Amino acid sequence: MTAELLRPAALPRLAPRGPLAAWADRLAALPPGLSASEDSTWQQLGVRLDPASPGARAVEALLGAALPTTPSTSAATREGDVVWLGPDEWLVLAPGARPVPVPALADAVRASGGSVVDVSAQRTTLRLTGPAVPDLLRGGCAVDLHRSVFAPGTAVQTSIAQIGVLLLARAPGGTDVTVLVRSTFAGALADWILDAAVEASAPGPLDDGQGGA
Amino acid sequence: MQLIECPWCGPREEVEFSYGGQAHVPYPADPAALGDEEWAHYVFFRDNTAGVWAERWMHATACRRWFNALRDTRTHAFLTTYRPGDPVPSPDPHPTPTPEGAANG
Amino acid sequence: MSTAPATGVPEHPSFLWRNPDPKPSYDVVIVGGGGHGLATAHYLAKNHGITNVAVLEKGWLAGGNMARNTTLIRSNYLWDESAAIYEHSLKLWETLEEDLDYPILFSQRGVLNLAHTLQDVRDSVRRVGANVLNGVDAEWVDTAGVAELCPIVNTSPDIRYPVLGATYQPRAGIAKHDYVAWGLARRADEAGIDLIQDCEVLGFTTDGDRVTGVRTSRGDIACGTLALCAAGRTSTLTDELGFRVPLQSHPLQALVSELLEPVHPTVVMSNAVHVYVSQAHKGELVMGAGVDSYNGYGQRGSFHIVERQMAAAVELFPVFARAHVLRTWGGVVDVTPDASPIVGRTPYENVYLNCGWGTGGFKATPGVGWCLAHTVATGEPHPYNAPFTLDRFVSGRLVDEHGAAAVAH
Amino acid sequence: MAERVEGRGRLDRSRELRFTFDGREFTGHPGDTLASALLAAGELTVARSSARGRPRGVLAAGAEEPNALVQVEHPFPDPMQLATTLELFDGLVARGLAGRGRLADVPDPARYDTRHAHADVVVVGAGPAGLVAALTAARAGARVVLVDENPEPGGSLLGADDVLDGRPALDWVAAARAELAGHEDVLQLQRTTAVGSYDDGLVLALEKRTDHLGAAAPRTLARQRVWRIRARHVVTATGAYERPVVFPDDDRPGILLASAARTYLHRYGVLAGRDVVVFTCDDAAYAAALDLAAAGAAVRVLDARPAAPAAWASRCTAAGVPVRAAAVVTAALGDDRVRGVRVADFAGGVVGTGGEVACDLLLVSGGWNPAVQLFSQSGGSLRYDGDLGSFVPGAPLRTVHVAGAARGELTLAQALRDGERSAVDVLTALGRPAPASSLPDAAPAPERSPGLLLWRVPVEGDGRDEFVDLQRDATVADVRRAVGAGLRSVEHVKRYTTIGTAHDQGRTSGVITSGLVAELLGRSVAEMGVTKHRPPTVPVAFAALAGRNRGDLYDPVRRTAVHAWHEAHGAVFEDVGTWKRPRYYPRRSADGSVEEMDAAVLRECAAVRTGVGIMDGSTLGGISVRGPDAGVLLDLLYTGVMSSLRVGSVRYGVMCGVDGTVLDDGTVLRLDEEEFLVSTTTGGAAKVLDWMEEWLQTEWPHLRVHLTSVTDQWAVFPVVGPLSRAVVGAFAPDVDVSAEAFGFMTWRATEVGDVPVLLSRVSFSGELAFEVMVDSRWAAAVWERLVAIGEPHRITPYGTETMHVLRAEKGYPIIGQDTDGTVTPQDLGLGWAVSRKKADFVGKRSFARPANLDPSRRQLVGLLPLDPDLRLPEGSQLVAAAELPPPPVPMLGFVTSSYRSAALGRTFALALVAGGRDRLGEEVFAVVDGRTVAARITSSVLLDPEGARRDG
Repeated sequence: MTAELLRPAALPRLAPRGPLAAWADRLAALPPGLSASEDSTWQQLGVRLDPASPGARAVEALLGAALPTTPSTSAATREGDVVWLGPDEWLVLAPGARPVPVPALADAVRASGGSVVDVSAQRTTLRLTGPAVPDLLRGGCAVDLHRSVFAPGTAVQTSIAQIGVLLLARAPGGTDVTVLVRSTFAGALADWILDAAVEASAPGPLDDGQGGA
Repeated sequence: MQLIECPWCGPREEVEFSYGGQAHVPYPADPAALGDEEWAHYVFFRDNTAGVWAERWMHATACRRWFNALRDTRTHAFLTTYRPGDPVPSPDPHPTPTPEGAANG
Repeated sequence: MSTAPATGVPEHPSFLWRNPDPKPSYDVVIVGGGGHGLATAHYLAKNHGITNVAVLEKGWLAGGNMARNTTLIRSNYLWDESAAIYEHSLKLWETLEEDLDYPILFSQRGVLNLAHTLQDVRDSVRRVGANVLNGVDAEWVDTAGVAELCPIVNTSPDIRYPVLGATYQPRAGIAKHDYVAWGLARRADEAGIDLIQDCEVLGFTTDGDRVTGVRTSRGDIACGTLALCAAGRTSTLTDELGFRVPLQSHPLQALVSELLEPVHPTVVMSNAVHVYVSQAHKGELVMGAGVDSYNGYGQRGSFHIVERQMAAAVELFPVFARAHVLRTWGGVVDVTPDASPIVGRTPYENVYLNCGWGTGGFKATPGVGWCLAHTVATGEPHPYNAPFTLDRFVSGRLVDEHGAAAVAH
Repeated sequence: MAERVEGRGRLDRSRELRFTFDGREFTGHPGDTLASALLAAGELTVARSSARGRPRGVLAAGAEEPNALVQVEHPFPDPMQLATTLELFDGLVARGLAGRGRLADVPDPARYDTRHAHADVVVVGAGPAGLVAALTAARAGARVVLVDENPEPGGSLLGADDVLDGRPALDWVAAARAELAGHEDVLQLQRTTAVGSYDDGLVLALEKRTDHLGAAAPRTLARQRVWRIRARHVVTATGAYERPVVFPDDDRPGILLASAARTYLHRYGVLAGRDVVVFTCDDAAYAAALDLAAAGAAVRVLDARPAAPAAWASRCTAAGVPVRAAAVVTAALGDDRVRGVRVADFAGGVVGTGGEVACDLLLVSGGWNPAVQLFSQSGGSLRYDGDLGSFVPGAPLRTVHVAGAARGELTLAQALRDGERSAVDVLTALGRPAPASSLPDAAPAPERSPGLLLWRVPVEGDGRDEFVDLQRDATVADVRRAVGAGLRSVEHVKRYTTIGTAHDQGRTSGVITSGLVAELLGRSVAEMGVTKHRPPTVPVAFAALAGRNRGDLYDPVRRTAVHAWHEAHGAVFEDVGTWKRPRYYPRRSADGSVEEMDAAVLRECAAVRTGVGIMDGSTLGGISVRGPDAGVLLDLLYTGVMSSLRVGSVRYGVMCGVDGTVLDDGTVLRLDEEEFLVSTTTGGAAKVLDWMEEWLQTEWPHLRVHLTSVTDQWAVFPVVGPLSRAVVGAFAPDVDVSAEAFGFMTWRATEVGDVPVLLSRVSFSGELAFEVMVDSRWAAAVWERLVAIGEPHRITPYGTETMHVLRAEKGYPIIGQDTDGTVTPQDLGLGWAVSRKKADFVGKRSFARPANLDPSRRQLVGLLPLDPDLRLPEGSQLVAAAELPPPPVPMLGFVTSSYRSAALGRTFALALVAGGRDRLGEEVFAVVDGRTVAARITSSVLLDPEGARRDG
């Protein structure tokens, strides 16, 4: 007879774990002027839809925000953000605790030939804040972070070193950026940030007039 | 290292793109009707223009859309980029001006 | 007379070639005065006694890929047809210095192709096995073997892609490209062959399925037989002649360091950590990697390719950290869908084609010169170049040297 | 004798820096270079020439220096530094180089990194022209990056005593620097050399951040930094290099360029000689003559031109400096250093008779070569300027501008005006109004009179001691010999003589060589041209270009959600693309011994075949294919029919390239009417998504279907083996996991706790198996629960090596191992997965080509060595006979996969063999270490061919 199986009820509740769990303490010990914290609880929905379709209007009503059509931009929704990813593609972000109702969204887009995919675990988010963030990012990302072109509402898909990322500007000049990165690359990005921070911890010998904050 | 004007995202570093070779070579309507030579010409033969030609690029690290470009392979300079399905623009002698907006469009 | 200009590099002879004006007609006209064109001319004279030949070069002799490659010579290719022609070439390399009576600094110091993944190891054992059965000297060496043959390679198990071993061809090595070119040119010129520079082919005159002559920037030249050896610019010529070839011309970059004391005893190549490097006779490190992805005739490439190559070089050779890049440049290599050349007939009865060598052109120089001379002289491809037909792309009988590079499971 | 003089130079004389050169102790001051400190100590000789071993001294004061190449030994071996640009620091140990540098044999501890920067305009060179250009642009509100190779701005002004607005020019420089520092959008970078100018305004510059601190450099700071400056316009204000004149023994230590001697005096407080002869063809040398005289040297000037320029001649008379026109130096005297010159009349190009003059310093000026490297690199064409005797920028480029001496505007006033003009051009192109002009007043300088074009002093002789490229020891004799050999192109002459191939890339020798060849061939210099300018402008360390892409950051390490568990349980990892995948889990016994791989794999295989195993399959690609035409798209790309797949079912599929070779394979789940979930191989994930997007966007945009990567959304854990049903049943109690209720190749969705889970009956081992799919944020928890539930059944984690064995026992091919880009589905025996009904799919037409129908194609078969204990090395070639004939030996195929099988109790292999399926039962011979080993060809399915184990 097979051995007595453990009753599932007797087992601990299944708890989620972010990809950067093993990096949390090291990221917490970054030098002054640079802090990084992971939040893998965001709901993330990949939406494909013709921006001119009736479905688009329905989605806007549901989200409480106009779908951004200017490339590399995002708009604030009632709960989170909606980010332009392509001419007929957006990423809807909402706090895990106050998610957008997926069935309602799916119905809104179906008639217009659109689609919704739950990709909440495909990427994790890493919020980078502090005066040293622009210099950190400029160490591996070609995006111009000058306040005139990188301010709240800017959402750029690019890469840091060889890691694909989506940057959401939370403050002008890049001192407060939410970085979305593929979950399986998150550790590599964290290692890259920890290595870059070795320099950020020492006072730079030269002033850096790159039009920061 | 060039700036390539993605028709959607605007000018971006060349490393963000992947190359697709000659443009406007449609998949044959009925491959089964082609002789081996015609089929080989679709599979293996492309132009290899030394000058301005139409070619395909994909913005791999951002909008991930395919688009076409007119480029002079002698100088590597882009003349213009255009969306798939759009007609081939006439080769504008004046290459794409250095972009007015910043690098992230 | 003054000793050689730099540290111990042999001196060039005091006479090389005549710079004649083009005659109105020749028995054989070779388009392209690079390594392959000059080798073909040399072997037409040496093996077949054919000397009423002109080599037409649009710029300065051997100024194209022959002046821009990383000078690697090996024959450890996978497929039987490739191994045959590259091994034939290597055997000719082994007697070329005597044949040309010219110091070409041919150095058989061995080539290591590093394996970094389990699939690399399988592909390597397969290639070594095929090489040995094709009579090519090749062996598989483990990580310790690599460290012994080339101590400066980082064989630590902790690097990003540890070295799991390598294929090794002891008879492979390097030679000095411009010495080889000038040696071939001098022999051809001596035999009465006209080397015509600043002579660009602008068009052709044809009669049915024969080409009767070439129109050039220095006048019209009639020809009995025509051989095309224009490498990256072949398509421009075949377009003029009205037939298509499956070539795409890409930039291929290379670079050299400053002169360094000898530190790198052999040639090392790696695909996964993409770079290949040797140290030339004078002491400079000579390095290259893959082609740029896009088509380009600008003889230059994108700098991110060089940067990626530098990261690979320092990863594999930590002692190169403070070597300096002295100069970077690019060539134009014509690549075929199966990364194998086309050497043989064309739709024209008296026109023969040699192209598609991609990154393998320099090492094939004497071998393809010998084969093309045979094909031109006899009208029949030699067994070595017979498989490399234009119509193999129709039948599907490719010689696919590309195929092996795949990531398993 | 060269010596330090009081009251001059921009040194901190209060501090002494000790250094060692060629084994001898010296001292210098902060602000010195190695060259200036050596000169100050009277040391003229810095190296032996590479080929002829002749003593060589400093010729110049900057990057154009051909001789003073040194090897740094401390703080860390650096094979090629220029003494003229190496900032002195305490504790430096260096030695003169005879051509070849020495690399360290220990890793370099320094850090290197990179920075991106963006600007409206990048100005290269903070001399007078560059500073004005930067100021003008900054005042108009433009974003400016100003890079300059020196420790402080000023450029040529640092080496002279010019006056601006009535005050020392360097006061104006300090004010300009302060003003620029006040602009938020201006980045000033000193000790930074622009090494490359590429397309669309990209300038690569190398910043030396801590070299000048020597061993005191903080370890945490990057020693060098590569700046990637993307600017809409580039202004190159890179000045010009003075060139010498060639004459016999022109390589003696104690021969300097006139401007260099002036720089050593004003910038480093060094008077390079007491008895000075100045031999010039150009006005600029007179300033050097007068300054050295004012510093106490006895100076005489020889001007090759018929008449000396009046204004300078009168100044010389007033300063007691004799000037002799129409005179040339026909030889330098002295072996170890210059001790005198032979002088002669020079009229109508003919050298007359002359005498000797003693001197301890000979200054030379043959004219100026504008620094056009960056302009030329950007694709700018060059034009020969007959007055200058050099090449200047030709037709202007739209976004790359040249200002000042780099364009042949040689006087200070011209440089200032030209700097402003270039900035106004940029601002106009940017549509910004230019600020009011506010140039400083340059003190009036004599009008420049035309220079004399003289490449070499036309003396008789074989030219063997007339040096053209000092670093390469290349002479006029070599140039003559090259032309005599038939060479007509300067590119040929460069390779024949090696002139211009050294670190200085022909800065002082390039134009002279073109001049000499032109004279020998009776052609114009314009016609000859110069050899191509290529990046980098100065040598750049490999490690600087590698930046921080080193070690684990060389290529990103990709980890599944369960990576930490695998590490904690001692997994040995394998690199698969950028992934780290557990290969096997060796057991560690109490005595600390670690299980060997073969033993671990046999154990893992046995556990799966007899009990239950669990693997992390999360690295497989996942693509959501959604929309009304999803089935149509899949039918066009897969060889089999996918549109007929029922919701709730799973189907295996193969994808081919247009040429009919296998691209990838995997399973497809139909989630609902308009949604499929496609899985790919680990290596194929990105490739397949790109492949599908390419066809959808460029060939079939009309299809209503969308593709989304979900590779990282889902974790996938195969739970495999006869006891897998018990474990999965307990894990997901709401699902009836019986064979009848949950059939093979179907899936069920459920929830465990409140976590959605998807189970599918997919087997890659032939055993009863369930793939557990869950949101990757719950992956670690689910894995731990499955392991906990499976613990009573001794559930065993297994890695890729065991997975390979299990699938090979069933004859399932692995794309990328059993295929090599030339293999078709039919070759693999997957003809059953190729639809005959479909009109077309990608690759189908290629199946009908002659080569595809050739019966001798290599086909996947099983292979059993006659010695059941011998494992054939993967990759072994297969031949027909035991006796190997001499090469070339025809080969029948090769071993693709080879393992020891617990289930079969023996070794076995898979192989691609010519006409293999028609040879079942035949013997074939594997070549192992040069000898043949017999093996029997079998069907590729060696275990449970009837598939009895699949339903458990």
